[in-house]
Amino acid sequence: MKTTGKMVPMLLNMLTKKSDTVLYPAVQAQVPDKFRGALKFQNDRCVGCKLCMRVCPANAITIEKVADKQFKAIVHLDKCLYCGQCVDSCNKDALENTQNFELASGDKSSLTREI
Amino acid sequence: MEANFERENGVLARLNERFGLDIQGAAVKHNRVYLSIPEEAFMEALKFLRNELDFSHLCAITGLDTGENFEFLYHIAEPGGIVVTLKYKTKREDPVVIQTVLPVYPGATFYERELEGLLGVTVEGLPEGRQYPLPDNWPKGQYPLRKDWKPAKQNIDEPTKGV
Amino acid sequence: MEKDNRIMIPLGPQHPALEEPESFNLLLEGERIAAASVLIGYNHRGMEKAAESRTYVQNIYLLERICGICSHSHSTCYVQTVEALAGAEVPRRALYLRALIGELERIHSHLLWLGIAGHEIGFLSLFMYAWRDREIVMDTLEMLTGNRINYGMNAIGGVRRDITPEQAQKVLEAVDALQARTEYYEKAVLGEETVAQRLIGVGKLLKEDALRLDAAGPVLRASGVARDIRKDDPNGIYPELDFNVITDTHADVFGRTVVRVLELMESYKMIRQIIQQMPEGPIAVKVPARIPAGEAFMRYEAPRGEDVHYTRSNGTDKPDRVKVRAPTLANSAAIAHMLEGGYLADAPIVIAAIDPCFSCTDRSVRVVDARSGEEKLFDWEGLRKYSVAWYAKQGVDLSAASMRLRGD
Amino acid sequence: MWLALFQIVIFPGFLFLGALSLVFEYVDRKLYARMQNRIGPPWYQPLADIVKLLSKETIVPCDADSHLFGAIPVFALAATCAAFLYIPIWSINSLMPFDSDLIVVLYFLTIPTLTYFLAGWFSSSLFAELGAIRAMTQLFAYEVPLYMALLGPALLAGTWSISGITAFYHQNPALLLVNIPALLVSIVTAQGKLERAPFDIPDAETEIVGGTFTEYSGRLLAMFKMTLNTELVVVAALISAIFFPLFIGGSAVVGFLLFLVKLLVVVFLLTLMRAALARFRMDQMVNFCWKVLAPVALAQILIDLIVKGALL
Repeated sequence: MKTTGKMVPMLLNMLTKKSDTVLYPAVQAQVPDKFRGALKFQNDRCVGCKLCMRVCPANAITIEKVADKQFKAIVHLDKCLYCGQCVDSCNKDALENTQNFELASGDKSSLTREI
Repeated sequence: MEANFERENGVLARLNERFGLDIQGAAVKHNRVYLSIPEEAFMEALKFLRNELDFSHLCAITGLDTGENFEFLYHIAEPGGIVVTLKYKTKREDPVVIQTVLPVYPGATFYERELEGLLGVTVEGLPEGRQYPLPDNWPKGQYPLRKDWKPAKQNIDEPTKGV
Repeated sequence: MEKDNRIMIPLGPQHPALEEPESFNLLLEGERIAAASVLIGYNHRGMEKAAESRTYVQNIYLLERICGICSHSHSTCYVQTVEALAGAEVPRRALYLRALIGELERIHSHLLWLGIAGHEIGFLSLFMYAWRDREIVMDTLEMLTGNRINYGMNAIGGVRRDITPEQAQKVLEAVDALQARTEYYEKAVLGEETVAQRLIGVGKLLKEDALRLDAAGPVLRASGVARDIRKDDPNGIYPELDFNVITDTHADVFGRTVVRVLELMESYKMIRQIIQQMPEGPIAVKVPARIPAGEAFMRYEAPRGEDVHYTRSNGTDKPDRVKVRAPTLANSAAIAHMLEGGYLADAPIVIAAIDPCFSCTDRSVRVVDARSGEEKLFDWEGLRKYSVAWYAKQGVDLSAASMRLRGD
Repeated sequence: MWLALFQIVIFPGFLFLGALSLVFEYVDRKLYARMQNRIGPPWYQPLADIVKLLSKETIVPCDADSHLFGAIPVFALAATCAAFLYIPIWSINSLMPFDSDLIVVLYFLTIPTLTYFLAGWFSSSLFAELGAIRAMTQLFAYEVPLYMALLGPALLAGTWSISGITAFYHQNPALLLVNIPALLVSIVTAQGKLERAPFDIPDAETEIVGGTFTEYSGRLLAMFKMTLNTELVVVAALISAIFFPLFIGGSAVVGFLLFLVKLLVVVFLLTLMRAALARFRMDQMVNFCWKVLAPVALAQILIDLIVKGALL
């Protein structure tokens, strides 16, 4: 049976309920533990195999040798897809995803970072 | 579990019976038949599958460049789940002209327009229309899906110039 | 007035109603649409070409980004072709997980559509409620996969993440909450008179036409054709699940809404079965980077309809050709048919009802002289005169006012 | 002279009405948001919106007549402000009552809709013109039922003065019950007058973008926004003056608070309607107004005449 105003009881009921939205960014947004956010690099674990560079679908990560058995990782956050394939591929667990997702920047050059 | 693909082979057998095609080269998988046939026989075989074996749904048309040939694959399905991929090759020499399948499958307009746009073949019988899917200002004679076409190197760190 | 009564109005490629640029040329006869043509291709990103220069693994993430809503559909369909080529035996637990994400994605997509439909017909409360509830399923997907949209769940030979019993429990809780909400929509939205008035009889697509034009997904099923890849040509574990293919005989926008709402219910049912029946075991097998030469064609029932991937390999670690046909393309041919004979005012909801991604009304008005086919620009004065004449036919006489106001 | 100026500019004229309209815009938006399970805007949002618009550049389309384009919003705002002067606030009498002011108020309230039409028509933009034509068509649909719905109570009271109607029902509150159908019709048509969902056809953004106001920007748009807000308050005040003239005549403070409560009730009903219904199509709207609302309003007039006959 079709009538007009079927949603009225729900609309009135909602007036008594707490709202479902939050005042982001005043209220911090929560992400789950295994969220795929910005990459974190532990240079003491890296052996410089560069597998992460090869699997990256977006050429977003570069591993550079700084000294003997010393490597640094440069990530282009503007290219990164946050797929986490580099994290999965790394045999030494030198890379991991963090819960950091607030990465917007007004300056494009600041998105290329050494991590 | 090794299935004998009765239904799939049945389709091939019917095609063989009707057109005397060489079905030795056909690949048969679960619910899938991949069959390469000569260009001359293609349209009749397609009509036969459409009208007599109830392959009423055209899933897609794939066009590909094998270097010396263009190959066209018509993926057609019947309600029971079997998908026949009917393929034929034509010599890759400009201009390549193929026949439209619109009389058989009226929903094929965009699939054929895509062949025209990306592979640079001429589909005879396709009504006039805007090219798809490349933009209107795309340079003439550039067909991205040809193997000898290479995208221009572009540094994505530099902002592209506005029109 | 009678002799030159047909004008061509382009709708798009930019329009506030939809998200992606598409353009529709509508040939109007009075307020009725006499003919419509669909102009698409504004979003071509060259992915099929790009896929040829990437490895099979990289392509998962590339092809996942074909669509922001059916990301899992595209990646699943693609990895199925690659697994068929490699002859990989995917573990059953992985197949269950794929189906779980696939059904959650369907819920996400259908709720999103329900909200958009509410927006198109000016029913913002429905929009807000549906999108609020969509957050539940997106949070669930985020918890399971680590991302809200591009889940990155598929790997060649399995899936990348396992599910813990606590997570499974949370999924069931989310499904219970969503089911209660969906039951409410079934009652309150489909039973709302003002909604029904805007949807019933709009965008008719009869069964024969739907089949003839190769429509797909909910559009086809709303025309009374029980066709669903999950039943007809199933992959993975769909044969082991007990579900119904929802059809409707309205064959209009209302029917498409009914199909989507009821499909939500089926998806809840399937998710419960998946969680209950999920076997223990590994979630992936290793597949070598080089895939043997061959070809594979796979179909997948994406939320918007049949998604098709064809992969040809040449024995290297990169595919020779990846062909993708997304469901919206299959339905594009049907849009023109659905618009024809309808009212201009209903065009946005008809287009939205196939669940495409499209955008807004153009500023310029191109006019095609129906007899000569010659295109000319229709100036404002002409359009104004046309609209006055049209409204005069509706019983509102504006011509005198317009003359006076314009001083002519 | 100075008193009149004070009344027009400050209280209850432009400034007071402006402030009140911002308050009720906030109430409307907050209620709408809460009904949709959202937080909604903070209390200063309507003011912030106006201030923002005032600080923006005003762009006049090349093809538009710049004088007329700029003058139209002023007319719209002036007309609604003028209408408010004749509506009683805390006492039985309005500030400037005279015979037949109900007719004058209704005409003042028609002016904004006409200005929307003119604004769209002179914007020389497709969307604006479509919006203008839709606004005009809609005007023809809701105006007659609205007038008839207000005519009934006036007939029963035997006066065309709002103050007179208020006074009459203040003495005979039981007779208010007779006017319930007219109340419903006037609330529905008021929604059409205010161009709010489900009658927001002239500015349905999914169909015709910004509708009538597509080409308006900056302070001219701010004026239109204020017109819409003040119109909400004026229409709600008119409805409460005619249909709920209860408990008035006490002290000014109590009367004023009661006035606010009555406005809240009307605005609440309007908001609820906005949240609960899908937008009508133009033909559905016209059909609904002429085939449902107009007969109900006509029946109300008959009922009022019969009741009046019985009372005599």
